Order: sequence, then structure tokens, then C-alpha cells
Amino acid sequence: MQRIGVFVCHCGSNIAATVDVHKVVELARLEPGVVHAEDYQYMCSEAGQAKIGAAIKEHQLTGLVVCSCSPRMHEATFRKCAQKYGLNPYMVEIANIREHCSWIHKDMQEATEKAVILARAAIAKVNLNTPLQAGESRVTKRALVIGGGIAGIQTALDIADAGYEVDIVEKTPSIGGRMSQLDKTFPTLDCSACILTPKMVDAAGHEKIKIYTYSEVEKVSGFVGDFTVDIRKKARSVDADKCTGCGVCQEKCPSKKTLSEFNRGLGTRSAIYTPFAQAIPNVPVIDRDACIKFKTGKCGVCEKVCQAGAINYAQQDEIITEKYGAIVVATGFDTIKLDKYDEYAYSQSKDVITSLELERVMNAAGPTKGHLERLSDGKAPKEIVFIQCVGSRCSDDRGKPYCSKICCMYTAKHAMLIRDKYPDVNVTVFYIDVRTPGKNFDEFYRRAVEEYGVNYIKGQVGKVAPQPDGSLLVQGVDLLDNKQIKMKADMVVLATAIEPNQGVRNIATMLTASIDTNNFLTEAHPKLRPVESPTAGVFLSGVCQGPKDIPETVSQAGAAAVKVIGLLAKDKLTTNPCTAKADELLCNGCSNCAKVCPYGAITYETCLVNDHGIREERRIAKVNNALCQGCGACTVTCPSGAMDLQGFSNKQLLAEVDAICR
Amino acid sequence: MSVNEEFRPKIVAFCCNWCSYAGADLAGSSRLAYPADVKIIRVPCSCRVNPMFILRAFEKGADGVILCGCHPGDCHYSTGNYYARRRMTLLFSMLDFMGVENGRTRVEWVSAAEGVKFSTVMNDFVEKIRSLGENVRLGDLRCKN
Amino acid sequence: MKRIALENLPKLYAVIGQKQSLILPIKTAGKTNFGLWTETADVDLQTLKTVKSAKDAFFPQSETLYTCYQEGKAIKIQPEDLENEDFVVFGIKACDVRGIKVLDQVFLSDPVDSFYAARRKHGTIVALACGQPESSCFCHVFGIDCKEPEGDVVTWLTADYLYWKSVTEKGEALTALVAELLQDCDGKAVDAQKASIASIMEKLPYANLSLDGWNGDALTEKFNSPIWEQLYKPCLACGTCTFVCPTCQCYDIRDYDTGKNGIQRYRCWDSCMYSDFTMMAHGNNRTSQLQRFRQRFMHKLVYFPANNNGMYSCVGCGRCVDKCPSHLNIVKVIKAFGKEEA
Amino acid sequence: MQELKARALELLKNGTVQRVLGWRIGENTYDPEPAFFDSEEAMKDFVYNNFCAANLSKYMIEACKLEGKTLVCLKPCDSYSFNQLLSEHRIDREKAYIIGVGCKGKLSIEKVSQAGVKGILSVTDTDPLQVTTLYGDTTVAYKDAMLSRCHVCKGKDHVVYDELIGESEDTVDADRFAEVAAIEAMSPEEKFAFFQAELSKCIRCNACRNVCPACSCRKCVFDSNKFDSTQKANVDSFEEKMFHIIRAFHVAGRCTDCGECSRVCPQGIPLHLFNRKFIKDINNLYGEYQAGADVEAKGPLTSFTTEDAEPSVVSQGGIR
Repeated sequence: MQRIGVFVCHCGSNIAATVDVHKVVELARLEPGVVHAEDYQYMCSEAGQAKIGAAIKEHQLTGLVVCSCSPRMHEATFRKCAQKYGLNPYMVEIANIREHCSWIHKDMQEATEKAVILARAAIAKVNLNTPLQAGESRVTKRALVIGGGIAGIQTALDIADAGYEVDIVEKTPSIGGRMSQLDKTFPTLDCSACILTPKMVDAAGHEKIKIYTYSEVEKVSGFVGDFTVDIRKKARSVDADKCTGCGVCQEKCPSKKTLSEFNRGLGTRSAIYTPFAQAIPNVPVIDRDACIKFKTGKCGVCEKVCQAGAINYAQQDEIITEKYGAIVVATGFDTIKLDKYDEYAYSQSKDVITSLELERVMNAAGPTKGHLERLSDGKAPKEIVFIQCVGSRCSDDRGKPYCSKICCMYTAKHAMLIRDKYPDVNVTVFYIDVRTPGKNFDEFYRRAVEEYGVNYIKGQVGKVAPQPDGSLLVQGVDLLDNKQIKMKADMVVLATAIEPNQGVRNIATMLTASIDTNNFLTEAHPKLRPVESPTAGVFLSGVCQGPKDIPETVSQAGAAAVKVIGLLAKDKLTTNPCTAKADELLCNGCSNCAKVCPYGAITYETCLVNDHGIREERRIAKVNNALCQGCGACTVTCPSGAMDLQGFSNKQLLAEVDAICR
Repeated sequence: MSVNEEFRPKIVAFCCNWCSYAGADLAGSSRLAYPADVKIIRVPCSCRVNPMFILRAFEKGADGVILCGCHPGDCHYSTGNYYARRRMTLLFSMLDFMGVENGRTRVEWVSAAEGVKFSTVMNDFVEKIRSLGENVRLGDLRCKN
Repeated sequence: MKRIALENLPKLYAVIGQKQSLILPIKTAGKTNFGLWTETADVDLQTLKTVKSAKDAFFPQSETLYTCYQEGKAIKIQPEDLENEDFVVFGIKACDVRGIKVLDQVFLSDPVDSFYAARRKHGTIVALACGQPESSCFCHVFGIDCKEPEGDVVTWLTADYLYWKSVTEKGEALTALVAELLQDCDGKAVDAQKASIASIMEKLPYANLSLDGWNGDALTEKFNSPIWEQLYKPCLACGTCTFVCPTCQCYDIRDYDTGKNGIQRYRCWDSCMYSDFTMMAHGNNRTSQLQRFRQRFMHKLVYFPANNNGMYSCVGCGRCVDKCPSHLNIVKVIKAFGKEEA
Repeated sequence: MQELKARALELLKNGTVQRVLGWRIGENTYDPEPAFFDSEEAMKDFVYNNFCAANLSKYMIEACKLEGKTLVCLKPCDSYSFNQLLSEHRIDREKAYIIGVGCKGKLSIEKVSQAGVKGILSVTDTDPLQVTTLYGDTTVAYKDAMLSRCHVCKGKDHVVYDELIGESEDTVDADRFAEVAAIEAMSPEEKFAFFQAELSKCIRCNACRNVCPACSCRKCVFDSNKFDSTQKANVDSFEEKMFHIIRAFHVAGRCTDCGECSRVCPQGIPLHLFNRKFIKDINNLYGEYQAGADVEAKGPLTSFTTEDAEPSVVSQGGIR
């Protein structure tokens, strides 16, 4: 039997004005287990807490009920107080007689009656409370960053600068990500490569950072502070230690017809290749699907020309197993496929391109060496039309329901750059809305319109039709003038919606990180914990969480790094003791609890059980306390009641129900 | 005064800690009144609420039971309220199937920012329960010997 | 001998029912069980066997013994009142009447069960002979005469009349209460029915069921027999056989939390088939279903007769034969041992 | 039957299986009991006829704890239960040798009695049933003596087996959800009266629970004081209902609709209606789902979609 003390707070007049606190004290005294009850002006004050302390000593209290404000306000205060005076902090329950009572009821009698019932429920619960101990788990002081784009690089750099080891796993042969494909960046028109390359070099050179390119995460197990990850290092067919990055192999390679991924398929590359000149590491890979040696067994030119002897056709994939304390997902984005948007003639005309393709066209290292030209005939365009929101803000299932966020700005950038370099080219932008929230963003857009004379038309394009003369007929509508528009264009650029990278779903599954219907990873809280995944120890950086531009990505990358640093700075983690727990005598081992656990916290073990004299091996659910966040989904799925939630047990909640319905 | 106005129902409200309980707190700090008949039980998540808790409340004399959780998609534990939604839909349907007034049970999604909604929902629910009167059907399906 | 025309039976029920509680077979949702008569009740005398026996009338499936509640810091105890009004149980068959005699052995011997005793004192039994015995019947094995049951009043149902014969003082009193509705008559029709029942009894499948060897002497031998191992396997451990049985008398005592800082202490039928049967603080002295299964039959056929001058605590009503979901039953047990021992 | 018996004996003799789980001949044609056979001698009493209604899959929980394999005879609908138990790790596929036995609809002696036949002495399992009674001989049409569940048969295919012996027939001749729909169409008062009458008969014998292959908990929540829900017999009017609703809820999404609960109820309560209502709702709201059809499938209550119906659909006219 508990020895319960009940402490009723006046909260000045906040409670006492509408609740007869003396009456609450008086009636609480009669409840089972209650050995002491008192009221005080401000229970949360030093003096109030001292009263609680004195009562704990005097009455040898084993449990406390504080009738006061919301537990969201002062539960932690009173738990600390209990602990200070030698009581387990989880032997405290709060009856919320302020927010849920005195503040919303005017009638004193009514409010007092309710306060008594709320106190009674809390007392009934405390009667069943058991001391809970927060567990501890160790922290491996190394972080994993999945994805080597600007988000991943920035996160890795920030973590490494704080002195912790970081590994970056990048799927492609080089880090750099989407940003390395961009020409200039808004709103300052910096050269993308100029600001990114130093960061890539920093990352590569950092003593705390290890980069696994051409590698993928294959398996994740464990939990916050103690993840074990298998990384598949795909066979490069080039020995990175020997390669000097001279590039001769790429020059001599006879297989040169593979479309360049880096150039979005607008140019070609050799079978042995680095994606771009500034690639890090500057070690080529052999595309075994394109390589003649691999396809026919004959060739071997690269091996012959490589003076370093770095070519190794026999190289195998390698699995590296490493332990991490935290994992950051920075898998980035891709543009959506346009196969459902036939009306824009993307597949019919080479002169209809996506904005990302335009980035490559305008880039000096791109397929046209930076010359703005039509990809069909190499002629200089005179009339360019940009179409916004292709697949974004889409209400049907062809595209995405969300705003891709970056298109308005990069289109302004493209328009401005074209008008600057080729003043004789007319640029028209069809838009639904122009969204420019961001520092210097609106100014930038206005410059495009006002200084550079870009023609913005509010309206949608219904059709782009390739004409026999090679031009494109753009049919649209001007909503402001309410008229149909038909115009000829030489080039059409589609501001294609972005979507999370294809592989993210698989990664989310491995991490038991949740993902929304658009495949963006879900934050632990959309406002208050935007860079954390609901899965402890997993953090989000960049577009994998939602569309964002470079400055935002970098900020978020830094924020994620701070969260990781905060985690890695701890030697041990204290776990929430209000976790689920399976009673091994009741557990059926049916696996239904694991199916609803959002954290993958439940595993099954075969245990020898002694069930009242019957000894047998049984499959029993085990909850990993470090992973369990205490939602309780498993407890309701469990038909036998084997799974219970500590701190919110079945019996405790039923006792509250009973007390309220009495 | 009519009988229904005199009738003070017993109403149990299960509120998830992260959204609805906070919503109730906000209703409180905004002084948005709702009848004292409503008593809130704090649970970590709407998915913690076992249908047994709801039936137990009726067994012990409750006239109405309402479950409040985060809006779908906003669950603190990401998926809890989706499970709660299916469970409660089926439970309520069963009660309806057995001829128990289905207005006695309800699920509402109330965010931490929706103090006004919390108060409105509770006012509406209490009014509904008052109009249904005392709960007898959930108490006497079995004839006593 | 008296009689009443069948069409006047509702009047009979009404006359009794207005004075006393009248418990009789009532059909609800297709099944007939003993229940309290009301104006609208669908009385069913045609069904030979009610699903549950009539024992509820004296030993209800659950009953409150006392209630504890809190007054201030003190705990008050409120005992449940004993039955203090007369009531009538109408339409009990011979086997069920014997079932009550079996319960008497248990509840009326020292220490007397006051709840049961009070009901026995106030209850008048109106028995009904079995016009059409069923193939699962074997009451004769236990010396029960379904043609002429025991009871305070004995009745026979024919196509047109209910024949009525009072046997005891209580029976006389009840007869007096309904005297206006009864007419005097001879016993010819009853004799004819008895003869017809007797001829059916000879044809019953279990007419020759033998209880040889089932007595207290065979205790250890029967207890240790390997036959149980074979017999119990299909048992689902449900309580059907025990709950439909007219003689099963085991009960459990439990507390129901009234939610008012108090409890209702109640007793309810228990079943030896349940895994928590005779569960005690130290554990359970029967840990396997085999042991529990064996308990039921050993009790009915060995322990009980050994302690009660040879009276078996089976009355051959055949309900368990009809109702066991796995088609196990006491007849199969008796026969299995008979076969083994032969 | 002879082929099945011979094959079972062969597998028992050649050591493939250690025991056979089937039916033992009873006092009569109509009361075979589930039984384990571990020798040629014991197999003499093996029977398989049209009265062998019991679903043997649940017995496999205990059988799987024994040494060696158990040969189990499963009818098409039983095989769903077996799969469901398998998916919940309650039984071990490696420990079972499944003979899928043919089924042409199972008979119930209770149905014969309900057809007005009294004093049954013997009965055949043929069509029509030849019945001899204390009160004369008669016949009953096969369909009329068939268990209710067979009128809504899930089909003649086994979803899991090692070998098949015997022909099966799809005996469906009624709409599976017609009974449920009829109740749904009632007014709340009628529904309430219906269930009140039915449930008032319940004697809490637990036959429905104990026979149910989905109720495979080592210790039922209603027997365990862990949950503060222990109930032995009704003491309060509400508890019977609580028992049946919660039992139905616990098996929701897991119940294969094998119909054993209704078959064994001594009071003839149509308990399958609870389960079938859940199945109907699940099919309507979350897509067709047959528990036990696919061992790997995620059950409807352990999965969700973000677009699921809100519980308010119930108050907006109910789920039909």
C-alpha cells in the first residue's frame, strides 16, 4: 500500500478563486492510500517544494499527488523535487486543476467537485505507480551522413569541426550532389562550383571525415547512440590508392557513348569516368555495363595506359561494417519524370528542356560549353519560354501536391542571366504565382522584371507544339488580361517539380524513420524538432525533409550537425523509463506488436520460461528501451495484455477511469 | 427546467499528451469554458487507448467517452493516431451494430494550437450526451438471473 | 390426481406468478432455459432439456455475498439478504430434481450454506415427467424414474392436459393456491403415459450402461489409469459440461470493484475444466488439463459416491453428451473404462 | 476415408510423422472427437466423415511442442486458421505434415434436431441423411443438416498443405454478409433487442474462446489479473457484453471466419456475427482482407493508410 501525500496548490488566486482548495484537501484525505494532504499558495515555489520535502520525511510518503497546473508545466519540477527528497521521480502524479478546471469553470461548487474527482483519479493512479529507473546506453562517438551533397557535406564538416568522426556515404562516384550541377546560384549569382568546391575539398581533407563514394548503406541495426551499419562499397575497378587522377584512361577509353548522368543525359562520357572535373575523389570508376572489357573481355586499354597500375578489373564489392552514434539522412532530390506531361512536348522536342538541364547548358563545363543554343540544331534561340510549376502544386496524380519552392527563384535567375548575356533574346515566364520569400529574393525577382525586362505572364501553358519549321508553338492563357496567348518559341524550359531521391524509401525503412506520402522524411515535430526524425538518433538534412534552397539547406545541415554534436557529446544516454514492457508469461510471441511499433523497438527472442512449473522455450517480445518512445501502440495490439506501458499501465489507466466514473 | 438540463453526464476524455492535452491546456489558459462534466485522462498517444478502457468507462457508469489525438499526420509518434483511428472506427461500428447510441463515443483530432476547437468539441459533445440522456444500454444487455 | 387444460396454463402461471416468483422454462432467442416468468415470457414445456439445468434457481451462476464500502476512513460491510420469499420452480425434470438432492448433500450438510438453505426453504418444486426421453438420456442408470419424478408437486404433460399431483406439504399449499384452476380426474392418462415412457426407456441407446467398478474402492486404480491420457486430449478446457450440469457445485469467490472505494464479494460457478480452478496463492495443485479433466469424472463417479453413501453426482441428464464441443462426455468415459477393464 | 486412413498409417509407419491428428470414431456417426493417434492400433478408431466439423488447427499449438512431426488433417477452411497461426508464430510449419482433406460441407446433429427430429438413434452422413429415432425413421436433406458456416463456404481450396486427399466442394448457397446486413438494417432498438436476447443466454462457458483458433493467447486477458480485467462469471450486467465485444475485437483482422464459435456455443448464440461484422467493415473500409489467406500479409489492424475513414463514419449512418 502506498503512503500518498496530496498537495493542493492555490496558484495565487488562479486556482483558489474558483476551487475550494480546503475542500479538495479534506476530501482527498479520505481516499485510499492518502496519509497526508495540505494546500499552499504556490506549490512550485521553493517554499512549496520544501513543504513537500518535509511531508515526505514526516509521513514517509511513497507517492505524491500535486493538484496544480498542467503537468506539461510543472511535472518535471515536482519530479525533481521528489527526487531531491529521496523519492523516485516517477512516483509523482499531477492533477491538473488549473487549465482543466479552475480556469474554465466559474461556479465554485462545480469546479471544486471536478477538482476533487481529478485529484481522486491521480490518487488512484499513484496507488499503482511503481518506481521507474531511467536506463542508460552508451554513445558511439561517430556519425554517419547518408548523401554527399551540400547538405551532407555541410553537416559532416560541422560535426567534424566539433571534433567527432564522421563518415559520408555517397551513392555516386563523387560527392557534390545537385549543387555541383548548377551553374550560378540565386540571389547573388555566385558560381556554384566556386563556392561548393572548397567545401568538397575541406571535407575530403578533414582528418575526422571519411568519405565512401560509389557506396550505399545496406543494413542498419541498433538504436540511438549505438547503430551498426553495413556499407556496400561498390567495386570501382580502379584502385583509389594507386590512381593519380591523371585522366589518361578517360581520354583513351574507346567506349565514349554513354549518356552523362552529370550532364543530365545531354552529353556523353566514357565507360571509365569521373562525373565531372572537380570530382572528389578524383578517382574514376568503370561503368561495367558500358565497358568493352567487361562486356566482351577484349580491350583493356585503360589498364595499358595507366602508368600507376591502378586499374583492377577483378575488384569486388566490399562490405564495411561500422558503428555510429547518430545518423544523418541527406539524400537530396531529383526532378520528377515528365512522362505524364505530354502536352509540353518534352519527349518530342530536344528544345524543350528542364531547368536542371538548362543549368548544364549554361555551364561552361556543360555539353554546349556554356553557349546558349538549341540542342536540336545548335542555333541561338531568340525567344525562350519558361513554364513554372510543371508537376508542382498539382491537384491530380500526375504531379506533386506541394510547391517545389526553388523554381520561382531559379527561373528568375535563368531569365536574368540570359537577358544579361544575350540581350536580344526575349524571355517569357508563365507562372501561377511568383513566390519569393527569402532574403533579397523579391528584390532579385523584381530586378529580373524591371531591369532585365523579363516578360512575366500569370497563366498556365496548355500546350507546346513542335512546328515543322523547328520552332515551338506555345499556347497559354494570360489570366490578368484574360486572353488566350499563342506564341512561337525557340526553346521551352520546364520548371520541373522536385521529389525526394528514389532510394530514400529504402533508407527510411532501414532506419525505421517515417516517411510521408510524398516520400519526404517526417520530422519529429514540424515546428519544434524540424531536423530530427521521430526515430531517436536519426536526423534530417536538406531536401530529403522537404523542398528547400541552398541557404536553407545549409542552415538545416548546420542545425542537424548541432543536434548530432549534442548527442555525441554525451557519454551515456538516459532513456525514457516510460517504455513498453512485455510480461514473458503472457506473451504469445505473435509479432503483432512489432508490426505497429514505429521505432522497430520490438524484437523476439526464444527464452526458457518457467510458467508456474511448466518450463518451455517460448518466443517472447523484447522491448529495446533505448528505441521505445512510449507511444503505447503495441499495448493495444497485444490481445493478452502482455505488453504494457510503464507509467501509463493498463491498471493505472483503468484506475483513473474507475475513479472518474465513480 | 427540463430533465435533460438537470442531467449531469459523466464524460471521460482521453487526450494524447502532445496535441490534445496541450489543446485542453490552451483552452484553459484562454479561459474557453466547457462543462465540468468532462474529465480528462492523459495518455501518451491516442494509440494507447484500448477499447477495453472505453467499455470499462461505460461499465462503470460513464455516459460518454471521447478520444482526442493529434491530427492524422501530426502524431508525435508519427503513426499512433492512424492505428487509433482504425481501432476506434471498428469499435464504434460494433457498438452501433449492437444498438448502442453511437453518439456516446467520439474521436476528435485536436492540435496543441486548437484551444478553441477543444472547447467547442467538448461543448458539443456534452450537449449531445445530454440529449441522449443517461447511458442504460451499455449497462444492461444481459438480463440478470 | 388433478388436471388443467393446456389452454389454461397461462392462467395458472399468472395466478402463481402474481403471488410468488415463478421460475420455469422460457424460450429466448431459440433456446430454452429456466427463467423468471413474466406476462410476455415464451413458456416452453415441450423442450425436454433446458440448456442449463434448473440448479440456478437454488444455486445461481453468480450471487453477491456481501458488499464492502468506505465510509470516511472506515470500511463497512453490508451482507446480502438471504432469500425470504416463497418461489416456485415449475417444470423440473426428474434428473434435475435429483441434481438438487445432490446439491443438498453439499450445501445443506455442515457447514450449511445459508444462501442455498434459504432458497431451498422457500422454493417449491413442481416436477414434470419426461414424455419423450432423448437418446442422450441415462437417468435410469442412477435409479432415477423420469416417469414419476420427485418434487413437491409432480406433473405430466399430455396432448391436452397437464396432470397434477401434489406430494408434499409445500405441494399442497401450492395446489391450494391454484385450486380453482384444477379439476379432479383419474390417473388413466398418466398411467398410459408412464407405460409409453417405460417402453421408450428400454430402447434408449444407453439403456444398458453399466456403472460396475465405479465406486470408492477403485479410487487409486482409476486415478492412475493411462486411459485418461487418451480421453482428455480433445478437451478444449471450456466450462460447457460443468455449466450445463445439474450437479456441478464448484464455485469461486471473487471481488468486483464497485468503483466506489469498495467491492462486491460474489461467488460464481467455477469449472474444474478451467486452468485457474482451485488456484491458490502458492499455485495450482492441478497443473495439466489431464488432471482437471480427470477431476470432473472422478468426482462425479468415485469421490462423491465414496463420501455420500454411494450417491453419484451424475444424474444422467445427458446435457454434457449433447453439448460438449468436442463430443467428449461422461458416457464415453464410463464406456472407455468398461472396455479397458473387460 | 480409407485412402486417408491408409496414407496416414503409411506416414506413421515410415516415420515421416510421429502422430496423426484427426478424429476418433464416437458412439455414433455424429459425434467423432478430435484425437491424436500414435500407433497402428490406435488408428483403428480413426474416422473421417461428414460430421468431422472440428477445426483441428488449434490443436497444433500443443502438437508443435512435441517431438517430431504431427500429421494434421485440415479441411479447406481449417487451412486458413493454420496459416493465421503460422503467421503469428504460434505453430511451426516444420512440425506439421498437412493432409488437406476433402470437404463437402460439414453436418451438425444439432441441425438435425432443429429440423424437429427427436430421439436420434443413428444417422448417416449421406444425402439425404437417413435417421433412425426412438420415435420412428426419417430423412433430412444434407443441406438442411449442414453447419451454418458451410452455407457461406470460403471455397474448396486449401491455402496450405503437403498433400491433398479427397474431393472438396464449394457449398456456398448464401450471401456471407446477409445476416450482418439484415441487422445493420434494423433500428437501434431492434438491434439492441436482438443482441440483448442473444447475449442474455450466454453462460460464460468460454467454449467460443477456447475453440477459437485466433484466441490462442497463452493466458486470456479475461483470465489474467494483470490487466485488471479478470472475469469468471457475470457479476455485473455489463461484463458479458464486454467479453464478447473485446473478444471479437481481439480477433478482428485475425479471425478467418471459421465459424467454430457459433458451432460450439451451447446456447446457440450466433457469435460469428460479431466477427463477421468486423470482417465486413474491414472489407468495406480498408479493402478486402481474408485472414490466413497469406502468411506474410499485414493485418488490417496492424496497418493503416493516411486516407482511412474517420470514426465519425459510424455516426454518419453507420458502416454498411
